[in-house]
Amino acid sequence: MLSPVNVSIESLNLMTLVPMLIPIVGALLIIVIDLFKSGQDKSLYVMLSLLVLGVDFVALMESAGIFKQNGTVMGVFDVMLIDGLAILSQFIIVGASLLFIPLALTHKRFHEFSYPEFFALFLFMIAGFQFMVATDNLILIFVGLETASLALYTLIAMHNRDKSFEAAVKYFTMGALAAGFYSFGSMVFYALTGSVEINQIATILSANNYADIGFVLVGVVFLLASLGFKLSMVPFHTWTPDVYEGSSAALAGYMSIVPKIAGFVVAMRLFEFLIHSGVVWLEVILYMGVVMTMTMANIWALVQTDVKRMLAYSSISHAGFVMAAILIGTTQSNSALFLYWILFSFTNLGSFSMLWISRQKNLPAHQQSDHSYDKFAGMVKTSPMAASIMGLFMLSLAGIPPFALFWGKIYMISSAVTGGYTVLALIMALNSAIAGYYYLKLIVYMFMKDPVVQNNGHVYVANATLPLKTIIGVAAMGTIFAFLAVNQLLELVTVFVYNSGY
Amino acid sequence: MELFLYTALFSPLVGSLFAALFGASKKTKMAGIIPSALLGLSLISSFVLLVSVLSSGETVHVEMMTWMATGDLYIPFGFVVDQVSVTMMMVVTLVSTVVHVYAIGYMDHDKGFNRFFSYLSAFVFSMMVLVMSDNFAGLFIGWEGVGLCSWLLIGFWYHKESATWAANEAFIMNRIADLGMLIGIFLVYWNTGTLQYEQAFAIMPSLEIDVLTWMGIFLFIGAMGKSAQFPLHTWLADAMEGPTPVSALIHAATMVTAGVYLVVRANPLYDLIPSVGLFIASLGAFVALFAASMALVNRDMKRVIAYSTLSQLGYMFAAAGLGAYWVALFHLMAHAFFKALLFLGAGNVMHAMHDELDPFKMGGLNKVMKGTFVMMTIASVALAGIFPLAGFFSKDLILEVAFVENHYIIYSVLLFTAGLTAFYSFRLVALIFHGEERYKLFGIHPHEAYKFMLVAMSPLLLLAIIAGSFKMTYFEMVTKLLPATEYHVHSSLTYWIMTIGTQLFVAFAIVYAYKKYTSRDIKVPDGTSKLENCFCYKLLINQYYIPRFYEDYIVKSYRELSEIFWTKIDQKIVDATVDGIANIFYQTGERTRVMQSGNLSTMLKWMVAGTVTLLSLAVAFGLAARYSGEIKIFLSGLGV
Amino acid sequence: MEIGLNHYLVLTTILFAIGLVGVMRRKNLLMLFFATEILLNAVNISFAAISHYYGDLTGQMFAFFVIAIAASEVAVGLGLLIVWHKKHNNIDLDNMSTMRG
Amino acid sequence: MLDHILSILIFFPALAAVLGFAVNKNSIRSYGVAVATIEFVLALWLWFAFDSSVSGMQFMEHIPLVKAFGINYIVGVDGISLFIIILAAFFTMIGIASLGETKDIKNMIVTLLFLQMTMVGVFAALDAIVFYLFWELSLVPMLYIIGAWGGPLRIYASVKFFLYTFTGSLVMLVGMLFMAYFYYQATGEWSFAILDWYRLILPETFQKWLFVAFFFGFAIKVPMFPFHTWLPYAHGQAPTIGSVILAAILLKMGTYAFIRFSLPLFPDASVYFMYPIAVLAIIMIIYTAMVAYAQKDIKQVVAYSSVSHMGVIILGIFALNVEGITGSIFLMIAHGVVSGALFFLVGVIYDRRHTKYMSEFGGLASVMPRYATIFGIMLMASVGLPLTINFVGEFLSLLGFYKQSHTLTLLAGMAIIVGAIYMLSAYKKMFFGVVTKDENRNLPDVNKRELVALIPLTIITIWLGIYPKVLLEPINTSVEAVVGLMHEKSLTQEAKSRIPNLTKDAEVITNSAENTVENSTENSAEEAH
Repeated sequence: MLSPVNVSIESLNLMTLVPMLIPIVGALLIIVIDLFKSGQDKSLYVMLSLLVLGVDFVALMESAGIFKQNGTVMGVFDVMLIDGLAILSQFIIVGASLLFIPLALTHKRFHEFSYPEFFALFLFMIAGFQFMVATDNLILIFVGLETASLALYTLIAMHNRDKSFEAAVKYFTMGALAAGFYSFGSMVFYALTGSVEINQIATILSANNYADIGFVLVGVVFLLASLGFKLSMVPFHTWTPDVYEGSSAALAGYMSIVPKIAGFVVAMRLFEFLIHSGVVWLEVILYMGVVMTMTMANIWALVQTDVKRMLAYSSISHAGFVMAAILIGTTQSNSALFLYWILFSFTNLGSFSMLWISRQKNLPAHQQSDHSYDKFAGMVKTSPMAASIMGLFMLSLAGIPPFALFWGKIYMISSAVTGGYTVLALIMALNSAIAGYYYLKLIVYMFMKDPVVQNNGHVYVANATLPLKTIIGVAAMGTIFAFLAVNQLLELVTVFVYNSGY
Repeated sequence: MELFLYTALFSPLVGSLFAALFGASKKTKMAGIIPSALLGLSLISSFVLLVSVLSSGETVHVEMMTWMATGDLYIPFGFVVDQVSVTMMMVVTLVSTVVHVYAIGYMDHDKGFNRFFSYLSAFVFSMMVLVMSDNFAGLFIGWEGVGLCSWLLIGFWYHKESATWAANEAFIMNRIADLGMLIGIFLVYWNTGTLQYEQAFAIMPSLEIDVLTWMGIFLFIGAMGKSAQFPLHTWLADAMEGPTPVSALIHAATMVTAGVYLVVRANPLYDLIPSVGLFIASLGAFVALFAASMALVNRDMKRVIAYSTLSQLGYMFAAAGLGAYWVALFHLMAHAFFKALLFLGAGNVMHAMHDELDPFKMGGLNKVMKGTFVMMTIASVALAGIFPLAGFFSKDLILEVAFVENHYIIYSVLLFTAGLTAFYSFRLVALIFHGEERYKLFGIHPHEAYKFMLVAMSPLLLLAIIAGSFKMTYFEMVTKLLPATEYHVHSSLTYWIMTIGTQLFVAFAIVYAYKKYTSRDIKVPDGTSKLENCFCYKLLINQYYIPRFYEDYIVKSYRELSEIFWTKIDQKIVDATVDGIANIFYQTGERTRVMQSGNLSTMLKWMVAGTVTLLSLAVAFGLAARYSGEIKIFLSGLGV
Repeated sequence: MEIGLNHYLVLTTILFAIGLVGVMRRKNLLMLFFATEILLNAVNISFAAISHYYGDLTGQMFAFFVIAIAASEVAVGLGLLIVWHKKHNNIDLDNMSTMRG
Repeated sequence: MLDHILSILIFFPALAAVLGFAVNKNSIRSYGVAVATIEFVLALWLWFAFDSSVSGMQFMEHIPLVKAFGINYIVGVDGISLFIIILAAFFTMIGIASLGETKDIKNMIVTLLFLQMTMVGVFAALDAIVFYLFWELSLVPMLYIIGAWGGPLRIYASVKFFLYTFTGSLVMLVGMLFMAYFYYQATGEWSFAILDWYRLILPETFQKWLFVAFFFGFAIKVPMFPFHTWLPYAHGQAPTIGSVILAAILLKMGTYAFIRFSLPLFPDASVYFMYPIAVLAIIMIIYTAMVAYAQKDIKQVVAYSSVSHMGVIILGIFALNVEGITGSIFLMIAHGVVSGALFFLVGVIYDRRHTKYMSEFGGLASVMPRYATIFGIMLMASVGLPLTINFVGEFLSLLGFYKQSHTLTLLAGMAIIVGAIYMLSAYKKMFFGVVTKDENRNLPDVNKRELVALIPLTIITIWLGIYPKVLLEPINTSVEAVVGLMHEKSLTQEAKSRIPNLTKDAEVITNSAENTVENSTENSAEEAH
């Protein structure tokens, strides 16, 4: 006989679910609306999504307040874990989504936005990411991850171009493989400890003093492979450029930020305790992985001829850079991770948005790809403002002060220095120099070359509408005036990270 | 007195600036007259100062303003008029006034008339700074200033390749020496803590002899450049590319003697280091002979005189090196007069001969150029050191010094050189003014120079004749500052034998030169005669092949080395390394981008391969964990 | 012979390896999907076995979730496959390399 | 207003640049000149208000920027930075005023004004991160100037310039972060303020490592051999104004930073690395001078000559005594004026003939006498003739270093020889001889617009050569503070002996000076008898 379920509602702490439930409800709402009256304009869905996300944001602020008062909150059979990391990363996820959604209001009509499903899936995806970061249960992580990923594959495919399908299939197949790795890794840990909760795993493993280190490592390998895929660590990165190229620029920008922060949080939860327990192997592997990812991605980015692909590789490199934080594993480095990613999301979303507004409906004859460097040649002559903003984002990505990413960069390198990783700090710094080249290349094209084909500059803002311009404006402002906000951000992030015990 | 000092110092500058105002405009007589007048003013002021110094024995010392002051270093623009500097001032202002006036005529037809006077007056100013400064840094200002003006004036006819080449050569050679000078100055500063003559010299006796030796050597290197001592002598002969008044003023009377002045000025230092002094004297004697030998055969009138200058500078250094500073200074003064005269005379001849310089193409000019003939002859007599002209007093004194100081080798070298001097001087006079009128072959119609030019030269003529009579007054004056060593040959018999012997020797040389070069057989040499093909002649006419050696081995190798540095090292190694590093990254990218083949199968394989690699590493580690001790050490070595 | 946990685990490993090889070797998209299903189901066997071994339901729960996710994966995957097939009339992986570098 | 004069100096041009976008194309030149003149007047006012007897920082401002990480906006000037700031303002002014016909003139002027902000910022910054911020930011306008208005290889040149310096400064950034970390360890607080760092005494090994890290950033900027190869390209391709500012101001950032950071922060390491750096400096001096001699392009000659002169500056800095450092700072200004002027002059001829090959010219002295005269004056200044501005600096630098090493100074002194060689031969090729090319026969002489730049520079060249005291005095005061600090902070015996102890030394010198005066009076008295 099953014993009666005897759980009080209070102890479930359903509040912890609210931030995830809001987008789900929103998604369902959109579907329902479509059910009643289809063929609505995309602006309706955009605004609805914005509203939902806004509410979500407020809910997050609520839980942030609770966290500040009571510290970490567990809920729903201790499956949900609302700690500083969860809250911070959800802020980033929701915030970036808020910036992304208006990008659907393009001047040109694009296939995907005419479907309400797009927005519903989008909201589901957000919920998935939120689940992923707000738990330390391997099952829920898996579920969140897959929810988000499956939605994302579909979103990519909805762009309805040959390349988008190819991208979606590639992403999907590799994602499925990664899912296999993930489940296998979880299985190993489950077999070793009999638990799927990360903190319990940690407790049990350290209780028996890592007796089965060989098996632990096997589990780590598989989890590393799957997270490496998500975070596009070399050599699991191969999907990234293709997928970014295949999806719309806006979505690519989104992908470079949101899934990764979710991945980082999971990685942080998983690897932190392992590194701190002195699993030297993991440290070595992560070290190698970080260096490889940073460097190789940079090197590949050097030789790209398409801006979007270049930005894809650059995102990989940035991810590698940030992975260093997990390797270093101090409070400062983990804070640096969040600081970096917040600043990065402004800049990177901005730069992808710049590509997005220059997106033509069809590829002109002289262009190899949507955003080849040639397209931007001599841009300053015809649309100086757009060129300046794009240049600004590039400078920020390159880490030129005082633009946004510089602050993240120094804090991150400083954390490496503080953590005793001198060589790593140097490698990180020098990688910025390599990266400088390809960011500069775009600036060179925009500011110093003559146009390959004469145009009146309209091509660079073909897709622009007020909302898009607003988003870019926000991103640009965030990039330029980051130095005013860095202090507050840093203090906030440090408090949240520190109080979650990382 | 300060007023006179400033007038003496700055009126040349004013003159120079005045002429410079017209630098780019058409020739105007004013640009010549005003600077000359201002120089006259300077001359008068100097004379007033001289009289004052002579009569009262008091020196004038002013500090105009601070130049550089930092740390412990303090360098003012300070000027001093003492016995030594006032002598130099007189020489400089006098000769330059003469040359200025002369040049008004000489440069009459030149387009760069205004510019010329600007440079010339600027030179006088620099020279005045050089001699009047009360510290080493101020001396260096003048030192470099005269170098600059010399560069400008040698290269005055800048459209001539040879002139600009010579100008650059002079400047660069001087710079080499200036480095020595600079180092000398540094040594003085760091060891004495000051650059003021007075204070520095006061401290020097307490310094170690090594330091002083180095100081002396480096300062003398500076002097070697300015005074064109071997091996930095080649520029002087080439400097004759400049207009003749320039040669007279700069490359005979004043600038080249700056080196002597420096040694004289630094006498407290050189007194402490007799070994360096001996070296200076030996070098001086060597150069005297060396230069005289080259003058023997040269076929360029001005170059002959230039070598003679060089030779005489050797005499001066010989004297100074032996500690007879006042003698050196005296010879400097006397030499300035007759050598300037000689040059100006040569200038007249050049004008008459339409810039022909080869004395073999002249001859018999005494008929058309009486005045010049007389002047040049007297100047040559003075140069040869015949009693009672200026040269006799000063040069014989140097011989005596060498004799008395028991440096018989130096003495005999100098004596022999005296003969050579007489020979080549009169070879020149004979070839130019006597014998057949060979110039007619070349269709030249010589004419005497302007009257006023001759008049302008006359003070020099006068001084060349009578300067010797000032010897005692001069001695009284300068020995207040310089060591008052009197040089007397102990037995008067020896003295008379020496003096008369020298006179006879010199006279014989003169007669021989006259005999040889006034004969009617003298033809314009065409390179076929036996003499011209003998080794000695070739050696001498090619200046011991030294210029060629410099050209072939130093200039050329410098140029080639520069070329190699640029094309090979800078571009092929240094820059290529930088670009290479960048390229390595780029090429790695190009090579490895094929990894991203775009084929899904490959991508999946990469993923699996990555996992398998990690897995095998994990297994390896799991195995190694049992032997963890050693491995941890290894890893910590990696900085992990 | 008693069939113990280790046997299940070995079976899982073998199946997983088969899946991996399939993932690497198959050029047919459909077959590729099958291979990924093998991967997931291999793990499911283990989960069930371990769950039984520990007497703990979590593993089985995990297995259920994996099954559910596998199902939705297939749904999405097949959808993509059909669209691709419609457009290109084949489902060969080697045709799928317009993006590279 | 004086309290914020530095911030005004920094941000006024930037603000003006932003507003400049709205100015009509035809009036932008006047706008630029007006703005730059105001800036220059402000800079002069700063000088006027500057108290040269104070050795510390003046006009300091302090605004927290990232409090949690110890980054503050701190600015201030002392004698070391004051004149470079004025020079920056001055060059921007005459640069804009003498700007020739330029395409996209509006962008050019706006860029120049931005550049000015960064230049002033670098020299005024007293917080390492703020310093770094302006340091890096200054690359961007320069990149644009070279890349957009440069010669045929402009893109290669500009990217090389940017990346090379960027790489070096990133290494430096790591060094700065280390420095801040050490400060954190010592005090428990993060701080990037340079004046805070001055108080930190580091163990010698740390000093060495940090010195090397900073060295990369600075050495590439200077540029020191063997990191100099970006410079000829940058100069060769840059438009006149770009070269002028690059040579006059931007290169000085490196040498300035040596004095601001390396010396006072790492006195022992400075002593330790003195000889290697001096050797590099000597290679710079001689080797690049020889390379300059081999050039066919007059601009490259001037570019390499820049490197050669920077060698002397480096040498002066590592003399580690007041004379040398003061000299090197003075030489920074001198080199700025002279090489800036030389680049202007090269620009003049380039505007007329659109070639920079010396073989294309010859005999210009008769065609363009005024041009030849000014060029000659600058040439002589560059060669280091006394009574020109360069001599003072070179003399003091070499004099200073002589204290440390005789032989090396002797080698370094070759600067005055090799410098004369390439400069004179270049001058000869261009100005002397007969006019051979018909195109050169009717070249117009320098015009009014060009004289606007050249005459003030000529005046400064001679004025400061004769009366350097106005600059030397404030510089000296601040340098004495730096040297005093270094001596105090140094740990090793070697360093203590290499870096003079000012308080003690001063006594000795005064004593001996008195002695000498006495001696000399005695001597003269004796002679009188």
